[in-house]
Amino acid sequence: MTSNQFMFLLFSAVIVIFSILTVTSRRILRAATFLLFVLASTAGLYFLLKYNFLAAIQLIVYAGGIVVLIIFSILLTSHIAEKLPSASLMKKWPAALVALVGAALAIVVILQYNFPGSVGSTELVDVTQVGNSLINYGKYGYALPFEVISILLLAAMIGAIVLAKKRKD
Amino acid sequence: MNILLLLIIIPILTITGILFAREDKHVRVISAIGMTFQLIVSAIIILWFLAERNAGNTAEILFASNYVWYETLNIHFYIGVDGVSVAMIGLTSIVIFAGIFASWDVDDLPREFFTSLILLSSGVFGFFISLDLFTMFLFYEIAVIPMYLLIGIWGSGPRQYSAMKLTLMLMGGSALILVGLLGLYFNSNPTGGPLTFNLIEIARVQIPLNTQLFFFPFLFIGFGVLGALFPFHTWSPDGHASAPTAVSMLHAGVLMKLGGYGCYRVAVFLLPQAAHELAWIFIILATIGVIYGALGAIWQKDLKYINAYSSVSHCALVLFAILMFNETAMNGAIMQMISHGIMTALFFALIGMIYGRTHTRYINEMSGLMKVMPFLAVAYVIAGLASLGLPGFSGFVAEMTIFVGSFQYSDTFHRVATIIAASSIVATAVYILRVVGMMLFEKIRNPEYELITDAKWYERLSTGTLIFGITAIGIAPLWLSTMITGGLGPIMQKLFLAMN
Amino acid sequence: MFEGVPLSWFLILSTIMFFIGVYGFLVRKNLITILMSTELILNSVCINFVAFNKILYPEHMEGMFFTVFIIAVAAAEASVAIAIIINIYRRIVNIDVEKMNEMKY
Amino acid sequence: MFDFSYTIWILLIPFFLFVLIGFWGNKFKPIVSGIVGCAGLLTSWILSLFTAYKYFFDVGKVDGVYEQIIGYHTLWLRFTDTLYIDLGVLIDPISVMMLIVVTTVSLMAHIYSTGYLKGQKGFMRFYSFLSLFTFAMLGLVVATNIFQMYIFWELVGVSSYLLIGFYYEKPSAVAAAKKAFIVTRFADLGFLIGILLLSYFTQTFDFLTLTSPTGPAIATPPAATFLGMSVLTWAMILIFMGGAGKSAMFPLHIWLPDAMEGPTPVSALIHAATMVVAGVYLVARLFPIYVTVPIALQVVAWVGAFSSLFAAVIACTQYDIKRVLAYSTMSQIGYMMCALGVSGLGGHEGLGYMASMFHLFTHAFFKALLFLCAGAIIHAVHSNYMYDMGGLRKYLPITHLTFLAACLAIAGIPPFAGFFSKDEILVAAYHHDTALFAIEYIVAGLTAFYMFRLYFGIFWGKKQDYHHPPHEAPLSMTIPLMFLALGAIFAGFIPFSHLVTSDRQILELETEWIIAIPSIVIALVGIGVAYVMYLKPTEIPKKIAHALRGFYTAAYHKFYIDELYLYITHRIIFNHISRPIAWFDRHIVDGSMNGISYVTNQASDKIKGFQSGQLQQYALVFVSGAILLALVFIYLWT
Repeated sequence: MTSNQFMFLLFSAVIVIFSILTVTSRRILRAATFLLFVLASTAGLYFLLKYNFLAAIQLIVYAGGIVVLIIFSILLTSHIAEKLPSASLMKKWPAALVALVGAALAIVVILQYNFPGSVGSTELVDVTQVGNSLINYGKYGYALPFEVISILLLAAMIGAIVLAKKRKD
Repeated sequence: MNILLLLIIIPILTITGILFAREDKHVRVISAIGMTFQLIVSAIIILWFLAERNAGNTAEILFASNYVWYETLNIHFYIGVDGVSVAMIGLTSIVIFAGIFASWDVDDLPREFFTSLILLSSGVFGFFISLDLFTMFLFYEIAVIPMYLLIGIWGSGPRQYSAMKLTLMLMGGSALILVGLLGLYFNSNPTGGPLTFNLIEIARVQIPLNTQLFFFPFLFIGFGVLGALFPFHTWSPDGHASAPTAVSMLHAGVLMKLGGYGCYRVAVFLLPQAAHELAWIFIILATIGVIYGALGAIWQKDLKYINAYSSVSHCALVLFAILMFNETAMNGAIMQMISHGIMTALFFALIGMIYGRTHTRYINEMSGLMKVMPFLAVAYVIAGLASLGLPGFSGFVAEMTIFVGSFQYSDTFHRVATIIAASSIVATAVYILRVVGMMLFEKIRNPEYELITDAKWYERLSTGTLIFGITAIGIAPLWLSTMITGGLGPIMQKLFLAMN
Repeated sequence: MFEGVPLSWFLILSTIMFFIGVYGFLVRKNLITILMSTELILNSVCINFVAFNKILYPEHMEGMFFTVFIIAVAAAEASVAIAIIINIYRRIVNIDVEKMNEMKY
Repeated sequence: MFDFSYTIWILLIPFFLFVLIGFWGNKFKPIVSGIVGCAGLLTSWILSLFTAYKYFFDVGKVDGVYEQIIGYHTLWLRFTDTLYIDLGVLIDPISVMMLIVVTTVSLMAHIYSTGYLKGQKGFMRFYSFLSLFTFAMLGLVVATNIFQMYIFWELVGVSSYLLIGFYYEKPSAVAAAKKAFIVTRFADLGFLIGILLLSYFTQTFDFLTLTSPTGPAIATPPAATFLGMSVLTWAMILIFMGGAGKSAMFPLHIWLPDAMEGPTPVSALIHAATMVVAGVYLVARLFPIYVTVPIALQVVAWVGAFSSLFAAVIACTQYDIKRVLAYSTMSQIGYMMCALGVSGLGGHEGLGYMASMFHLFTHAFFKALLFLCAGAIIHAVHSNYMYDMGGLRKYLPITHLTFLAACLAIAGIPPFAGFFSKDEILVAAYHHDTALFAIEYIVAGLTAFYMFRLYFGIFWGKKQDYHHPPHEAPLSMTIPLMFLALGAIFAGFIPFSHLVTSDRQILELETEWIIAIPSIVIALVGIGVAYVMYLKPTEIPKKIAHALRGFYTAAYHKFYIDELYLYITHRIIFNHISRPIAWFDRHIVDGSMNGISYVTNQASDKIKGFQSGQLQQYALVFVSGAILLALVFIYLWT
């Protein structure tokens, strides 16, 4: 077992375990914390794959931004000590069944398919390259999506403000 | 311009006139004027038709016009009449004319009422003059839909229920019809080439027997629902009981005839072999309907129910006669449609007028009305006598033609069916005389009835027209019979080929 | 092979994560936890993109950029979603998804 | 050839009277409609007499045979090429005879009614109905084809209905009218089916073709059989059923006694002289065919004989004088039927036919007379019941004498009309079947008994204390009585066997005293018994009634036939057929339709549960759907 394999399995185990905990924990703040671990481990996977920039974004935006946002909203809407009522079995069982069947199906398909091996370098991706691509409008340039996503973010921001604003009435 | 188009244009103009009427009071006058014109035009058509025939014009269809309507699917607006449809046009215009006057005192939303009523009648006229299956179906639907509004809004009793039931059952029937029509359409040209809805052209095509056997029940039952084929008749008692007077008249008088006419013109005419193969099933059903309706009527207490069951019985006789596949019985079927149409319209008109005075439709609550409203009572007796098939009225002519025609088979099945159907004349006498005896005769028990007044002028006009219709046919039936027989040629030819 | 980790491992991991997210989405009652499940699902997709990119087409960067955009979208989505949740909470003092059935027949 | 086409006016005059009085009678004084009616009928009567004279004594006979002449005809309705209905006038001995009978009695009834119904409301309605009836009856007798006969058959039925129900405020009258119509309607169903059968096999409605010896019915009878009898036999029996219904033969007689609820002139005209003999006329009309089917003829004979006995027995026990007369009518018609049943065709074999027609003719006079007398009596004492009467001979001298003449006529005492005709019937029966003869012989005695029971009970018997003394009827009523009395006395001298016979040739007859004397004797015995029992109030009737308790009660209750019918109609047909059908229709047929809608409703209710508004449920369905699709596409869709 190579170190890569070991690290992968370690991160995978963390991801799977905490994912499960995230969706089953009855204390909502804990669930958010577990989610944080999951996201952090995902960032670890990105590091493993040598996408350092991506991993950083993952940590900053996801773990730093979104999870904090979630925690804020939890604090706004619930009591910390409050335990969530557990879902009824009538809901759990079909959902679990669907999830299991779906997962099994996907895994079987994946295992049956013979993926080609690694073909290229395992080089670290350069941030300069990333930056250039983002503002490049030629081939392999992502200027347009970048702008689109910027507008989306702006719109979301405005939307969120409008929505969350207290009504005057 | 084709004179038949007037039959559709006049109702449309009348409706336009109603919409622009300044006051509600004008509405009925406009309707009356429009429908009077309609009656006149119908009379002209009939006379012109007879004149053409006398002049030796033997074309299958007279006054035919053909307009392309939707070219892609080869849908035409193809109109024309033969002896049968011209008779039906006469029936419709008489009934709608009387219906307008019978609803003279509708005060509740008269504009909408008369609009729907006339729209309905235009659908019926369109149905009878159409020779293209698609337009026929279109007009059929136009005739059925306003019924829902008319019963649901202006009806009485459990009107929403009845209206819904009636509409849904008839819609179910039209769904079957649509399937059948599409079946005909897609088999209308077995050699390839453009498909057609044209009734006359389809009639020339030899449709394979299996296809015929498949689509015949759709068409026959589909139209049969409207023609009160047992056991699909139950919309009729409730529908008639809840409907306002003119609607009952038009519905029992004309709309139910659409069913019989459809069975005759579409199902049997276009699918003769299947009709011949499957006739026995429907003969049994129709025979049951005849005797069942008559016996069912004996027990009823509500005037409208009695007449609804009576209609079931009489309309079943129409289907019964159509299924006999010989000229005499067919002739009788058409005459029975006309006779029953006028007669039952008269019945419902009178029931409406009586109800308007006594505020009850239960015969055991009424008595002695002959004394206070002799005109209406005598008219009711006349309608009753016509209904039980008294000579001198149209019912006798029609029934006897049917019985003589259906007895021209040598096998026991047809004979027994005929004898059973004929025995309904006794049951009919029982329920008619029971009503007449209970309602009109004896002494007045309810003192309030002493104050009842006899018919107003418009009621007299309405009933008078209808009585004139039944007696005119009853006393001199030969012209009508000849006219209808003239139209039966093609179908008899097809049936003859199918049966041999 | 990416230095001993086959592509299918990544895919299996993301599949598991995805369906855990689905399970959470279907089962949880609290709107915020449902939002968290959604984040799980998005995340699993990101892993796929990245893995495909790195292992099959290392010289390209589509997968990576997709992931970046997904993260951005997720951020936008989360903010809007949380705004909505807070709004709902203000209105009905509850964010139980089962109580919200305005779309019922 | 003499043109008989004017004979159509004999029918049309009453028809126009009906329309005229029916529509415009209101505009005039009531009596005007009476006068117009009488005048119109008088015209018809004169035309009939003229026709009879012309036919019998001038142009009718060719080579010793009376011809059958179609005086007028027009096509009314065509069914098939061979089956069509003509409306027309057939002139032959029996139809001419019936023309005389109908117009005479109708005229008498018209005149009589001007007095009888004076001042009653509905006077002009009565006259319009009476004209309608006369029209229908005339149309029936002159029918050229069996369907025309059926048409007018129905029309006389309805005019009978209208006239029985003339006093429509009286529940019993309404019920009686309804009963009469429905019972005869039921019989007419048989008639109709008979017509259908007959016409199918012979392909003609025409009387002349049907009864011609070379016609399809006689020369080439259909070979088909049903239940062991030829279809022709069935057809003729069914047609006879129609006749039996109209003529009140057992077991379809129940309407006739109740029909006496109508005004008395109506009873005289319709329910004694004309309409009720239509059945006899029908059989006579089709007689050549009946002769070829002996079974049917046998049925006719026995039904007639039994009815005559049955009715005579009941008549002896009734107290309502009109009902006694009604049963007497039934009994006499039974006589006529029986006579037809024992007859053959042609020569001396045809004696029964001739006797039947003869009796029909004479009976019309004396029975109409009896009814009109009864009307005069009821008019005077305001009661229908014998026990309210007695000793009336002083108050009503004319009625008394005319009634006596009629009683003697019906009892068969020579030289009154009834003797001749009844004697012929007995002779015919004697030569054909002794059993039938015996029955008819007994009936002759019973007839004399019950008629004189009536006579003595009304005009002699105990004195009554009348509230106000009865007075003789006005002249308008007594003139018809006297005229008919003349008929009752002298009609027997008409040489009937020279005029109306089965083969339309002259039949030479002599009175057979071997049979005539015993029949006179038994009539005298009957009168004698009645004299002893009823001339003065005695205890004898009670004793006899007591001695024959069970039988007497049964006869008094008309042998419970009415109750049987009521049971069948109300209990079985109404309660056990009609009501279940109504129930079945509401609950099963309609229920299944409602059931379909219920199922649809429920199904949609269940389906709408999917639209729960629960986001997670939607998601679950969506995900499972996606997985399912994936499964399908990966594994099943290869």
